[in-house]
Amino acid sequence: MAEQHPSHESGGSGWQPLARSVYSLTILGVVTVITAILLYIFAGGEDLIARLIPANSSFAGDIDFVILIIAGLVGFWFFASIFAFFALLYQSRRRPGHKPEYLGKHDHQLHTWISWPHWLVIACDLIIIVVAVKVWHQVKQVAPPADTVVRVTAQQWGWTFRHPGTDNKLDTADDIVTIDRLHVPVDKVVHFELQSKDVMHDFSVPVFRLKQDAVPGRTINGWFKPTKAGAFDIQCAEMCGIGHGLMPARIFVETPEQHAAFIEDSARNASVPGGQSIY
Amino acid sequence: MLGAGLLAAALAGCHPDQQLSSSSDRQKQLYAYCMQCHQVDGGGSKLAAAPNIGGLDAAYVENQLNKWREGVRGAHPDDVEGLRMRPMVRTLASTDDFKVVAAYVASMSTVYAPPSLYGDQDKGGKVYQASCASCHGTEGLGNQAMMAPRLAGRNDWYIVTQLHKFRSGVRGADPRDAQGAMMRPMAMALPDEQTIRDVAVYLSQLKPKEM
Amino acid sequence: MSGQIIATGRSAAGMPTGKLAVWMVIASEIPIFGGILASYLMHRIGHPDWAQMTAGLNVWIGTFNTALLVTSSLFAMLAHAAAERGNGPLAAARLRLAAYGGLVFLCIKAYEWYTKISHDHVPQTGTFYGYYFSATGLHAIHILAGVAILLAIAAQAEKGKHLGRVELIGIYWHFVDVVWFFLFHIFYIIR
Amino acid sequence: MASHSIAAHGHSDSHGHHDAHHEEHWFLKYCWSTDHKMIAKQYLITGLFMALIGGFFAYVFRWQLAFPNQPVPFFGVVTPASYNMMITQHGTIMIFFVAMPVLLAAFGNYLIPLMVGADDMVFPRLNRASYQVFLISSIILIWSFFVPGGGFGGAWTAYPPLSAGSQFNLTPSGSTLWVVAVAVEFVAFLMGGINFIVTAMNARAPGMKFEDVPMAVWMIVIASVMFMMSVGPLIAGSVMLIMDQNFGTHFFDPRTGGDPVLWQHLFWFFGHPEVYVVLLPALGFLAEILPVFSRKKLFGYRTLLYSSIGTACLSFFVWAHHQFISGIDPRMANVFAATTVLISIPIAEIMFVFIATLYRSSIQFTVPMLWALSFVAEFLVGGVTGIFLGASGADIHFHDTYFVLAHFHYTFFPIAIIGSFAGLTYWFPKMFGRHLNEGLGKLHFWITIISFNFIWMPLFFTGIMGDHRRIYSFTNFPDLMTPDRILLREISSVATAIMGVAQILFFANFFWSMYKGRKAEDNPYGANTLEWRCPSPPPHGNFAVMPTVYRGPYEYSHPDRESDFWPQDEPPAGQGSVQPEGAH
Amino acid sequence: MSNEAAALEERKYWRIWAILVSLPLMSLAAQQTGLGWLAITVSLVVMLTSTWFAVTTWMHVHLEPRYIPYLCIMGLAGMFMFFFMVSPDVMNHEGNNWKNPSANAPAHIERPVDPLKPRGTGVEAHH
Repeated sequence: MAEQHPSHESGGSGWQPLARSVYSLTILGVVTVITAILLYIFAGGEDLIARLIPANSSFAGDIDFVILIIAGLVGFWFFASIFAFFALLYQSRRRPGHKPEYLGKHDHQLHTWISWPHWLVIACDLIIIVVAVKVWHQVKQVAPPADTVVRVTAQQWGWTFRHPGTDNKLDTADDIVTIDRLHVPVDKVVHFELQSKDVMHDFSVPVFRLKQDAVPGRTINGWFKPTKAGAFDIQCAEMCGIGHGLMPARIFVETPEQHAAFIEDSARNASVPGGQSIY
Repeated sequence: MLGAGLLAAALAGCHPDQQLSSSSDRQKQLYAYCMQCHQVDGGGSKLAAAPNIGGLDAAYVENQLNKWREGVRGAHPDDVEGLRMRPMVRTLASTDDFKVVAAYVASMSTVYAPPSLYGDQDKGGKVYQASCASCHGTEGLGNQAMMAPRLAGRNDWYIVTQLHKFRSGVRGADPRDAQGAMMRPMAMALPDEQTIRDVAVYLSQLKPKEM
Repeated sequence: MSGQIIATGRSAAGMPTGKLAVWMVIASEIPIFGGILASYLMHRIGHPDWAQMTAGLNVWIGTFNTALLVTSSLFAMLAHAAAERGNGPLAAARLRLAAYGGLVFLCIKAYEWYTKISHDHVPQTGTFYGYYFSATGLHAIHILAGVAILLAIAAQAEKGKHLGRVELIGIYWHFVDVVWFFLFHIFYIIR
Repeated sequence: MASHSIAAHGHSDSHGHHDAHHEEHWFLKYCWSTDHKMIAKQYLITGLFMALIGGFFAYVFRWQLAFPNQPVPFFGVVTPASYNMMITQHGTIMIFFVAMPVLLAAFGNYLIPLMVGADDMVFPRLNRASYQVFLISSIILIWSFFVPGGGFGGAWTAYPPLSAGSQFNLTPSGSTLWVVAVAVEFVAFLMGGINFIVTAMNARAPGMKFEDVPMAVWMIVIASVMFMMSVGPLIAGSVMLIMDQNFGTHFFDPRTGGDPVLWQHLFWFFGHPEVYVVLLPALGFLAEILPVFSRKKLFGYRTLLYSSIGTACLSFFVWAHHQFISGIDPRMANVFAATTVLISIPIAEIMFVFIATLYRSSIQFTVPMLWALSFVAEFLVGGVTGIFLGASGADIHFHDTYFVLAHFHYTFFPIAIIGSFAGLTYWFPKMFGRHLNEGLGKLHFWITIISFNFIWMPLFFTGIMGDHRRIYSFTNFPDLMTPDRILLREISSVATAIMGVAQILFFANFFWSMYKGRKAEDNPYGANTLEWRCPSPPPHGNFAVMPTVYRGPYEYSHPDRESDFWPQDEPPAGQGSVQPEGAH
Repeated sequence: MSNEAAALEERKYWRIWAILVSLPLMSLAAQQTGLGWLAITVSLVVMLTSTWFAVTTWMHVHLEPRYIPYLCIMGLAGMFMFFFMVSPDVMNHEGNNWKNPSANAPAHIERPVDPLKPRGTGVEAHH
């Protein structure tokens, strides 16, 4: 494109039109792409993430939404910069008859290049902060009233789950203690008390978008509400020693009938912690 | 010079050929998973709460590994050491690997450790011959038929913790654990803490004659 | 060879190179002591029950140590004044006095530690003592280094060499002094 | 060490035209020298050697992840313990023993005196001491791999109680040696950093105003100040951790009133500024390389300077975004999310400045320029993915997944590897007096960049699909053994091996050119900054005549001149050269 | 400089010394009164004033270029920020959805008993 402009002219005057051409083209292309993405997101596009990993808890969709909003906004800036970058690489490659520009005193004219993207970045940042904090608040800071409570105790290198028995209260005689197997009813709000016996662990259920470190000496409360029945992985997500990669557990999200069956047949042989192999 | 040392270390553990020819290589390769805690010579490490396993008979080792795999042992919330062993068993892919490792462990000689507890060996010896020797043998060499392990030379702290676990049902309470069901009443028969320590210290220093 | 380095002689930032370096050292020491003191204060405010242990510290010894350090700093200051007049031997004598002040401080500190340890008030038996010993120990290490440098510079000043360095070690010595003000008040006075 | 005799050869011909300097014993010349250029080469060679170790570890555990429980070629079977040890030491080595020494120490040592027109660091002996302390620390680290129990395996963040209790980490001496090595290394870089700051502030050539200082020097100085301001708490913290490990104190032991979360704060209060400590020097190299090869004045010197300082300050307020779900109070997370997302503003401005510098320039795609341009492109990916992790809501899912790893490798690879390669290929003629081979360099560049993207682009997706980091083998997680995940992991691991092999090209090029490369003239690129105004390689004392500075460093293709560059120390027309200070 | 000027200067240093010695005595006295709030307020005031005196009159910070005090103040400010941003987690023992009962563990920790001694002894070992 630079050929249209006599290469000897220097200063801000001659190259503003070129600036407009490069940037308007870039912005135009990118805006269309991004608006397409945003439209898709707002049209129930949680699928984008859910296609990679199922979203099986009540707040999984919200977290996916945050991710996608951020993807749209930073994607805009990413593509804009990358397009501008490669456009400039092409437009100003070294070739005969092309002399580089000297801009000594004209910087102030060009600072619009820096300043208005800079205000747009601030605007995007504010949107991101608001959305992220909103979801964070509803996932980590407040919790809907509990239908049932479980106590999750991590230790090197296994998980102990204390389910409330038939009375749906913890620390009573009919509690059900299992190793590496967590049974919860579907579509119920489950509160958990997270503890650790020795070092830091992390209770993470990727399909729930749930993650919380277990800090020894502390009791950390959290909640989740599974929306699909099935068996899913529980991973430890905080380095906890040589067994860190080998402490898998399974969470069994059960229909009410299955859950009732689980409760009563573990009530039958209560003495067994039921630490069968997890497969 | 550092480079040379590191290269040497890298080449030391180097197996260019994927499938290992001789079974002793296979044994060493699989035992590498146990070495972090049970040490190269099977001497164990009190720090890791890992007992000395060198010289245990193969059948017993394989049996225990299978119990861990099926959650018969080391699946109790209060079994801290057992829960640390539980994932380590998962590093062995199959039950055939259990056989290989068990054979290697059995081929090692027992590493004796000095007493780590205060215990009266003579008292301990009397109690042992009276109430344990019937299964574990007067020499403490164990009894293959009853899956009674060799106790001579086991770490005293390990024996103490295991006896406590048997007594409290942390170990051996699982209905699928036949040997545990036999062992638990025996462990409960021991009167008090000091007696347990006496027996443990006696066994940890017991050297069978035919050795 | 560093003697003929032209760079060392320059002062484009408006102050002698050595002095600038000393100030940089001080600026990098502030976060070290600040970090350990901030960590201690968090625990102390969160644990009112530590009062019984802070009461165990001998505030009289602490006050005496403070006065001692101040005096030793004064001599460093006087040494600087003497060095400015170009009076090397006097500066050296005063620097040595300052160094002896630091040594006596260390002896008293050692006695204090001895009494603590003999009562089994050791880091293993309480987080408070952990903080007490590590903070005062960190400070004692700085005193020790300061004493060594003081004596070395005194030896040079004796021969009238490097009189400028008298001021530099003075600045460092005052800084150690100021750190002790904070340690003294936070550990001994505020119970 | 062997490495130093290697470093020396390219240097040896400098003694030809340097009369006042007689031939010393090789030890004095290569291991005991106070010459800032030799010390820089020592740092460089040590850093490259450590990079080899770290890279070998990376290859081994990537292979284990893709093909679990099989013996890794050239290593053998990977046990959980050795896996943890390798990921931990990979992180430690690559950040503390590669990025810091190469970017900050080596180039800081080499460039600052040359660029500000001084003949050496202001404290040459302190400089030598700082390298030797660093060497000791790296020897301690390597030694810790071979002690009984093996090297420390508690992740490079070393969260207690795992790192504090040897009954938990099972590496009684390895963990202590790790902390000692890192702490000693901090002391070394404090000494070096103070030296950098004082040199750059005080030893500037006459006439060099603040706005005439090349950006590389600015960035290294800002980085050193940040390091100085942030490392203190961690030095105190590592003393506390060493006491916890060996003397039975309870600073971080929850069972006796200590608090493990305190260590996280002490660590990350340093750990996050540390990212920018290594980032800024690399940005400085870009600010040198881009104008030279686009023959264009740097766009907005002040903008770049102020946004870097803004980044530096802001980076002190964001550390807890590493701990969003690590047990800190959720209310605090909101504060840190806001500050974290805001840091994108100065970084975005820096990127705009670099991109705008290319506008209507005349770009010459030499190897250093290729590295510099690839830095911009790759770092953009790393930057924008960082927003996901800074936004607390999204971080609930991403924390400690491979998404995080991919993100910070997309930042740290440009910083530590691309930045080092850019600086190395750019200043190689000055350092060793010979040119690198362009063809080999371009081949190496393309293989490295393409394989790098093949390593980490797939791991963004495995991260979103729930692969967590530091997992020794995914075989125990049924959900994670789906074919697509396995395929992505294998792509990444194979690319890792390819990239490792490609580095042979670089080392061959490096050492071959050191002896046999084309001789380099004093100013091969037509650059303005002062280091190109002395012979290559520079002799002891650098400048035959100490320079005087008349203008800024980026006066390229000035309309009033026929030559397209205007050296900083060239007197303006009509005015003769003033009598240089201290000519010897 | 002339001798009397020097003597004057040294007398000034002695005066500052007197102040700096008396200030800690004040905080000592305040503490001996046994009033907690008094001790805290007085000692805070004394801490800052004595620091101010030492830094200005002995370290002559006001004679240095301005960036020196700024640098030190930046370091201090950083530490204050560290304190105020970390104390919600470490100083408090409970917060939003978490509590830290272990923080109230006994302040004085008993030494472990030596296992090689007969049981029951060893606790008396260090009394």
